[in-house]
Amino acid sequence: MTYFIKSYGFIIVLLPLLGAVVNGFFGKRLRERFGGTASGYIASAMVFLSFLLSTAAFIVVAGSHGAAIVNHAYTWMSLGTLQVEIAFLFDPLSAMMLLIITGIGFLIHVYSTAYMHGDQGISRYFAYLNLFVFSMLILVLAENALLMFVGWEGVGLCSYLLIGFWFQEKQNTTAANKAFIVNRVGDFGFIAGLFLLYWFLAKAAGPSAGTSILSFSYLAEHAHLLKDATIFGASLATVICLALFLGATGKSAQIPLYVWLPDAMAGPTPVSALIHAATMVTAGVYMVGRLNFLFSMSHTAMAVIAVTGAGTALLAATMGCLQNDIKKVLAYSTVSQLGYMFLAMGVGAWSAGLFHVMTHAFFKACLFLGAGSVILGMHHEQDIRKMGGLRKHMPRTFATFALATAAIMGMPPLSGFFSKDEILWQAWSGEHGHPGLWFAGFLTAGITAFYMARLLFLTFFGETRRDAHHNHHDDHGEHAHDRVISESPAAITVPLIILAGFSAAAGLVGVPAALGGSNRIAEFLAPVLGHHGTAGTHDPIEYVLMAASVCAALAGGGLAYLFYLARPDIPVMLAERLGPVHRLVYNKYYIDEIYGALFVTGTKILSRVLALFDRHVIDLLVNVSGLALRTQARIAGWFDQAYVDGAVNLVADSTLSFGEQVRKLQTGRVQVYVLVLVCMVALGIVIRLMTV
Amino acid sequence: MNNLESLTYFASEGFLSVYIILLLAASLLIRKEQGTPGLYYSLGIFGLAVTLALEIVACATRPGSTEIFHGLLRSDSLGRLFKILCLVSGILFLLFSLLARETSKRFRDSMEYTVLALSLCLGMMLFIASNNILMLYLGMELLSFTSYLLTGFVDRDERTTEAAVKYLLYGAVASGVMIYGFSLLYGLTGSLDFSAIRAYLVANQVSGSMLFISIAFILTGLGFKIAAFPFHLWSPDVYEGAPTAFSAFLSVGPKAAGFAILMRVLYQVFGVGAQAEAPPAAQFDWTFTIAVLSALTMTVGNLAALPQRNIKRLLAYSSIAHAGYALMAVASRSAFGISAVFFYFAVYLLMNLAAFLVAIVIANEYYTERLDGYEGLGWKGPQGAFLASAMAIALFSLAGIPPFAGFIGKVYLLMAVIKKGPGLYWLAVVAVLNTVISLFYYARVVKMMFLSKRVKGAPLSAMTTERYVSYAVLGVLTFLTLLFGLYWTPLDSLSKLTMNFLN
Amino acid sequence: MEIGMRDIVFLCVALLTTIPCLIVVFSRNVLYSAFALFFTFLGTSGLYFFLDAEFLAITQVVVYIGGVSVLLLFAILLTKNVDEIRKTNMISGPRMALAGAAALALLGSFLYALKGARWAMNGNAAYPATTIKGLGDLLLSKYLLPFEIVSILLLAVLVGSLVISRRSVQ
Amino acid sequence: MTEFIHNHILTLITFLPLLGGAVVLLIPRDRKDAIRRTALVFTLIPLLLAGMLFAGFNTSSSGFTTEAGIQFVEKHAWIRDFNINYFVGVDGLSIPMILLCALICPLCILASWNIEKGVKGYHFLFLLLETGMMGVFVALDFFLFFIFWEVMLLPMYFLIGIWGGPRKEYAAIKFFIYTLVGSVLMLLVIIYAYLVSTPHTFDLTELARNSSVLGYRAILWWGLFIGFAIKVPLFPFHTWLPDAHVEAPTAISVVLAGILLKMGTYGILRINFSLLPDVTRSMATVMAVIGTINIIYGALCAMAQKDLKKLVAYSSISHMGYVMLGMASFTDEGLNGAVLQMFNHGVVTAMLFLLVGVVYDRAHHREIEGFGGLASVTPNYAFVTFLAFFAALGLPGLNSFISEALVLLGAFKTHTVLAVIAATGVIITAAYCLWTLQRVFLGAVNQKYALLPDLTGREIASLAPLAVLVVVLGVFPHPVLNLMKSTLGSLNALVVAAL
Amino acid sequence: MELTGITSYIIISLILFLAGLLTVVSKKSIIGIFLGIELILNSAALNFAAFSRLTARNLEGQMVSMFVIVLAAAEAAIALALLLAIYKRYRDINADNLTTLKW
Repeated sequence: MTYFIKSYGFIIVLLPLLGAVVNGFFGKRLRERFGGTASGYIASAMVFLSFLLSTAAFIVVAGSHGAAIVNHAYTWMSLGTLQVEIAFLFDPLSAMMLLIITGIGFLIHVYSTAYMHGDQGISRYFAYLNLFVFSMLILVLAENALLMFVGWEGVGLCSYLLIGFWFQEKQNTTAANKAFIVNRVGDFGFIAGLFLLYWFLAKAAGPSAGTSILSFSYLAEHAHLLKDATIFGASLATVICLALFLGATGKSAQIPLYVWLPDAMAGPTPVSALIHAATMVTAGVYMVGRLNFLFSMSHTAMAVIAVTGAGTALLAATMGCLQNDIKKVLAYSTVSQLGYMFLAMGVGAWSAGLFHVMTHAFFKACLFLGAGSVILGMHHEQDIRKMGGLRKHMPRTFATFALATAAIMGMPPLSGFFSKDEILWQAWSGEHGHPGLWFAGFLTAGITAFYMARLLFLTFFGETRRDAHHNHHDDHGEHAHDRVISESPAAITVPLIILAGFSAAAGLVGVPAALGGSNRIAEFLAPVLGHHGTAGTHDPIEYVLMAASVCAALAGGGLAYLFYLARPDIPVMLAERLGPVHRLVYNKYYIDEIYGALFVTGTKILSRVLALFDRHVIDLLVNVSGLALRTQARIAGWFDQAYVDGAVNLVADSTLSFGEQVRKLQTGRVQVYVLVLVCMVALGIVIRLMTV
Repeated sequence: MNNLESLTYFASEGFLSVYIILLLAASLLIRKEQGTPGLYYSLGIFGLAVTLALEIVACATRPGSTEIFHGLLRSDSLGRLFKILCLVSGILFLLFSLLARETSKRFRDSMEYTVLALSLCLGMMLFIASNNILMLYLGMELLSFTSYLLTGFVDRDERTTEAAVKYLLYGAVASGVMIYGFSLLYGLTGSLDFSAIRAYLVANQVSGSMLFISIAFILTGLGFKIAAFPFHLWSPDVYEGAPTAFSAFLSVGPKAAGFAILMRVLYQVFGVGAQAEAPPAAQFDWTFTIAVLSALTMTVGNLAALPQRNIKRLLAYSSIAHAGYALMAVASRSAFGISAVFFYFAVYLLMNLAAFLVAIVIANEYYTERLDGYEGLGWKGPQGAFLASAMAIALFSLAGIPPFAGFIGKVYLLMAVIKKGPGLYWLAVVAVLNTVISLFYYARVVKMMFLSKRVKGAPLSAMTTERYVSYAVLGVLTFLTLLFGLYWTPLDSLSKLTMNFLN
Repeated sequence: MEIGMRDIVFLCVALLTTIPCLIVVFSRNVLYSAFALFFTFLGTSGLYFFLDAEFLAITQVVVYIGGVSVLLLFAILLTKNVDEIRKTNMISGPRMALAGAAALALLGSFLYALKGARWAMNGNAAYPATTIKGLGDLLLSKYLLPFEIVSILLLAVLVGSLVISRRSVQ
Repeated sequence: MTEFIHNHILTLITFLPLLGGAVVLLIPRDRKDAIRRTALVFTLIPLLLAGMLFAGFNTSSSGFTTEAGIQFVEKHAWIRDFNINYFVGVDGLSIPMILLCALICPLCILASWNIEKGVKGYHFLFLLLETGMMGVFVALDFFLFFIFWEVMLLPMYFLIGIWGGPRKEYAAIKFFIYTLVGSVLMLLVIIYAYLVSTPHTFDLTELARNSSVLGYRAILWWGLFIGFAIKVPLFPFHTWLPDAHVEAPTAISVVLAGILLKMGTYGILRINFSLLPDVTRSMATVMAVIGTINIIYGALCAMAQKDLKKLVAYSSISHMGYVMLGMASFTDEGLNGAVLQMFNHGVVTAMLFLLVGVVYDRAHHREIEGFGGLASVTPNYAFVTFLAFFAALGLPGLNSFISEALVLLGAFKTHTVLAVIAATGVIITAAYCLWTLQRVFLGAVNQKYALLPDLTGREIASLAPLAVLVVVLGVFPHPVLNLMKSTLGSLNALVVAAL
Repeated sequence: MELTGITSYIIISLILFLAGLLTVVSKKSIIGIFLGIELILNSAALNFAAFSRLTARNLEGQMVSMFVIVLAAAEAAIALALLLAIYKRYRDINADNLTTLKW
């Protein structure tokens, strides 16, 4: 089995690519011959096959106690000191991520067959989805940083294509552009950090020709050389880590580059589920995890990551409270949860962060798919203020949604509780931890509970606020029957149920020692992430913190119940009282607008100024001189008009006007000619006599 | 060497003089009207051809250089090669006159025209070979007088007579100043023969302001002949006024003769030339003067040509500019400079006469010398395309764009200048910038022919015999311009001959 | 140095040459300047006599005075009716000033150069008493070629001038 | 026969198009298709020969100035007296350019299938242009190099001037003057080098071997550099490019951007680097700064353009900035990245201009705002344009990413700050590419072009090879990289060792 | 320096030469210009004669003077012919209206 993975591991990656190519190029023909669902089945089959192979790989890796298996495909570039291989690394970390991607990916593919049923571009949709899975697999399985970067930008491309899938509307494409460009800003940081690291190692470690410096194994061994290197005065390790972290913030939507994720909701809901909840956004966390030996070299960088994570979590949570679009709420909740993960990374709790990645992938995917099912049921209505009382009409969606909400709120038996508490505990006790960080996390837990509960109550409880004469949106799908709200078909609810199940059970994998569990996930990831945390010591404070976080969750939920079910008038009253604060939070602190003004329009103005500068200043010679010459032409009246516009530049143009003067010398009178002769000869003789 | 022996060296000029006399006598027998059209032209061409043949034979059989007619003339390789150049341009001149409408075969005074042309060629040959002040003056006056007459010969419109008068007045003053300069030189050195003058200058270390004044006056005369700045003001008016065939000839024949004699005077009489033995005091360093003249000539020529609207005036200014370029090689005072000048004039003959021939054909067809006569020529049928591309090749070659011969000529000149050493680098840069300026007006003509949208004027009329001949000549000239652009060794070996005239 | 009879005569002849020459330049009327030219030529031939160049003097008288100046007079009379002659034919303004300045510059520099000039003096050469015989021998021995060539030149000029003037007289 | 082809391959590649031009002249004016087909054949044969050259090229031969480094050498005396030889050869630096040129020219013939005015003249000039371009890349004799450099100028002037857009005369003369100023400076340097070298020689390899004999080194260097910088075009001398591109017909702007721009950087590498390595070394920062300005300035200007062709023109200026930066880094990665970028940019820009030509032939205008929603009207066209634009913005997996990554990698070592600034260029490029794609292809369908025909067979034929190259070279750049590695390695060593 | 020495001859010929130049430049009518030309040639001939007698003491100078005079005559002939042609065309011989050919 290990031999199979070692020599044919790349098949896992190639299968989704095959699906993408088939759907992309032959989609139209497929749809005509076999009907709309064909491309969906092909895509889901491909992902399912690679899911099976992933489980096989997972078993092999688990069996061999975390020994990494590397599958070499071919040498991509070998040049001077640069040696880059196309190779795939199977180790505990990547195996786990593999499972998440292919598993949840497959479920979402099945979900999409129903959700996107009837859309003309369905084959294009599945092609992009498969291409996304392909790029994500490359990112996760890459053996060296440059190949990871290929996957990194590949997922950026697919998110651009999928966000802008319904490209007829302009705002979708603007959102897609925004996503890609903000990611590009992050990628700029990633590349800069990578190249700085490369040259330092190329100089310091002096590798023999042909060794692949950027491969993770090489980096792991030689990271210690960074100890006291400096660049422009600052410590090199910090600069590199911060640059790489900039890349991570771009991809995983942290401050300051998170603005694209809320707008990314313009894409179809399964896309949001897969890309903007489960997999792509966690790429940043995966990268930090993968290069943990590098980040641990620079404490300042770790502190920055922790603070950013905590800050993002808190900020996003507050923004999530007042959102009225069901997907926007979940988007901000994702940003907030990602903040948690980076908080974990910041304090050095690598496995806790990645554990939260896994659990978050399950319940967030479940929430998004649930939201999708709600949107489908409500005939593409996304505003939660127009929903309500759906628990009667859509029982299965309600049940799974409620379970996932509980999980995210951190209710004890569910996965959310275990992974969030592990992070909060490490934030408090870890060697890089700090009570302030814990408090931010604790506060966020409360707010998360509040807005998730608000969402649950507004959507599913109370009476249906959909007023009878609500005019329809123009329907996307063909089920245009009247406004009866019916439960979604099996293809939608079954993945929901499976995901809900996982989001409930996933916690068991990482039960902390404090609660008698053996934290098997930490052991499993240890070979890659190393051991940390106070294993085994039953520090009483851990229990206190656990209790505190559960109370915060319950308080948040109760408050939401009070506000939105028991006394709906309170939020209205509060809104007037704290008018400006309410408006500030509602408009997301106007950060989008600030970015828009500062960067987008700023660059456009700068470019227009530069283009004018180029057209006129550099080419000034033409226009000014053209003008000068035209006036002269009008005066002279016989100059070739066509050529005047053709004057090339001032130098050429001054020669033209100087040509005029020389020509004027030719007055036509022969006496003047002789006079010129005499004068010049006299001048020559006089000068000569003077000089000699 | 006394007169009789030197006759053997004097074969070509001798034959030409006798031929002129015979031609005059023959014309008395044939009455004007019933002579076949173009008879005299063809007789003239035949005469020049025989002279050319004799000259080539002399060139082959008698390499070395000897003084003949008691030192009045000097028969050496430089002289012979430039004579060949002038004779070729003379033949082409008569041929062009036959082809041009204003002096075509029904031209009543074609006999006198031919006689003047032949005596002009004789004048050039003597002018080039002269080794004595008197002989030089005589050759120049024969050359100039016949030019004045030929300029005013065609009674087309007031411009010809005006041009002739201007040419006469300016020429007379210039040659007057020159002969005055020579009189001073005679005073300073006491003899008329260049070799004797040279010996006296070397022996007595003659130098000082009087010598400079005499050289300045002499240069005025020679400068007038090659239309260098500041003696160039006559040439645009004369080129525009004179019959096109003659202005074509003027820009090549007499100018090449002027350069030959300028080099002979500067190198042999005043220059250090190849013999390094002459102590510097005997001559004064005229390199800088000639370099400044060259720079001014080419710049003035190019700048004034920019706004031109008449093709003949444009080519006049361009020929002034090209005189400036050639002067550059003279300023380099090296043997290679001499061969560079010969090479340049050989190439210049080809491209310039090609351009003038096209001007003649267009003048015949559309009766205009203005540039808008060339509007859209490239698109007027196969004839138009051939004419336009021939003109384009000639013009781009004049501009010095590879792969045409003009570029190789310019490379020779630049090589001569740069080989001289850092002193003249500035001149090379000026020349190169002038090339860019010159591209402006050459490209404008090409723009008119090809790029302009409007196709003005009727398409070219049916082919006549003259048209066939002119196309054939044009074809040969353009082909040579292209050939020598790519493979110019034959021309190079010829120009190498000129170098051994010094020793 | 004593003022001999010969010097006085020389002075008169010199004045006879220079004064009319200045009249030619500065006279208002082209006819007056033509006559002044006539006297200048006369003065020059006188100078030739002083230089023992009798043949030259005679040629000067015959060719210049007899031929050229008479020709010029004809030209003036032919091409101008009487009243126009009186009109001034002197230009004024900047062109004249410039010409004057250039002439003065040339004069100054020439005189300066003249001071330092050393002419080629081969004093001992025997200068023949009568120059005509010498000139004749020289003409037919060394300068035979120019003699022949000038004949062709004159012939060509003759032919050319005749054609042009015949056409313009019709 | 194969023996003959083998040792005359370069002469054949260079002069076959000229032969084709002669044949085209013989075909009567009205048989347009016959002319086009002959032109196509006479450009395809050099492509075939280039393939053979590629196969037969021995990639391990290094030594930039030594005889060993140069392959397929043909050296015959041309003008014995001046020691001018017809000396052609190919090495790692010139072979990618030859391949690029041989590939793009047939595509251009395909793209100019609907030229109706003066077809014979057009194809003759085009084939002459191809000979000129090929000659520049194969010539190793300075004089021969200059002759080909200028031969390429004349047809270009006529092609822009006669078949161009509304302000064609202005653009044509501006192109001619700019390039002539540059090449005229180069002529002075050539003659100086010839005269000062003993024995007088124009042979580039010999001049490089004993280049210490050259005096006035800085002046020579700047003379050559300005000449080539005008061609690249580098910042202050670039104003002719937008005009030339906007006015030139599609096929000509493809050739102009695809190949002619590369001659500038090729010249700098071939002559500046080898003849005056020490001056080049000391000018490293200057070149890097100019390169960075080119990148940022070109990208920003591109963003503000309203005309599609001008946008692509400015993007070419930006991409050529990468080449300059790579060359100035004097690292193996940087230099190889630069030459690879020259090749990749040639492919990508050719594709972009062909695509602009496709839309221009249909809509007869090029304003970006004038289109909208073409993706749903012409899906194939949209797919290919997306591929081209994403290659232009350096998406990994496509060819430009590799060269830009290598260039930035190299630049990070020697000019770290400039490299960081240049790297921000990647963001601006992404911005204007996506913004353009959005305005032209996405959004609501512009009713004026609701029934625009999709790509025709001929257009696909001209685009397909480029598209394949873009993807293949992105995934597997080995074949091209391998070609130039050893030659550029020795060139880099030569320059680094010079100071 | 005695009066009839070479210097006085040179000065006289210089005066003639400069007068000739001035006449050429300053006269309105074409004939005035011819007068100037004749003066210049005359001064050159005088110069040659003076040098041949007083300094070079050989007859060659006089030979040149003779030829100069002959050529001056020829020149006058051409001048007259062209003058008549001008007169026929312009009806007057004012030098300033010879400006159709300019720039």
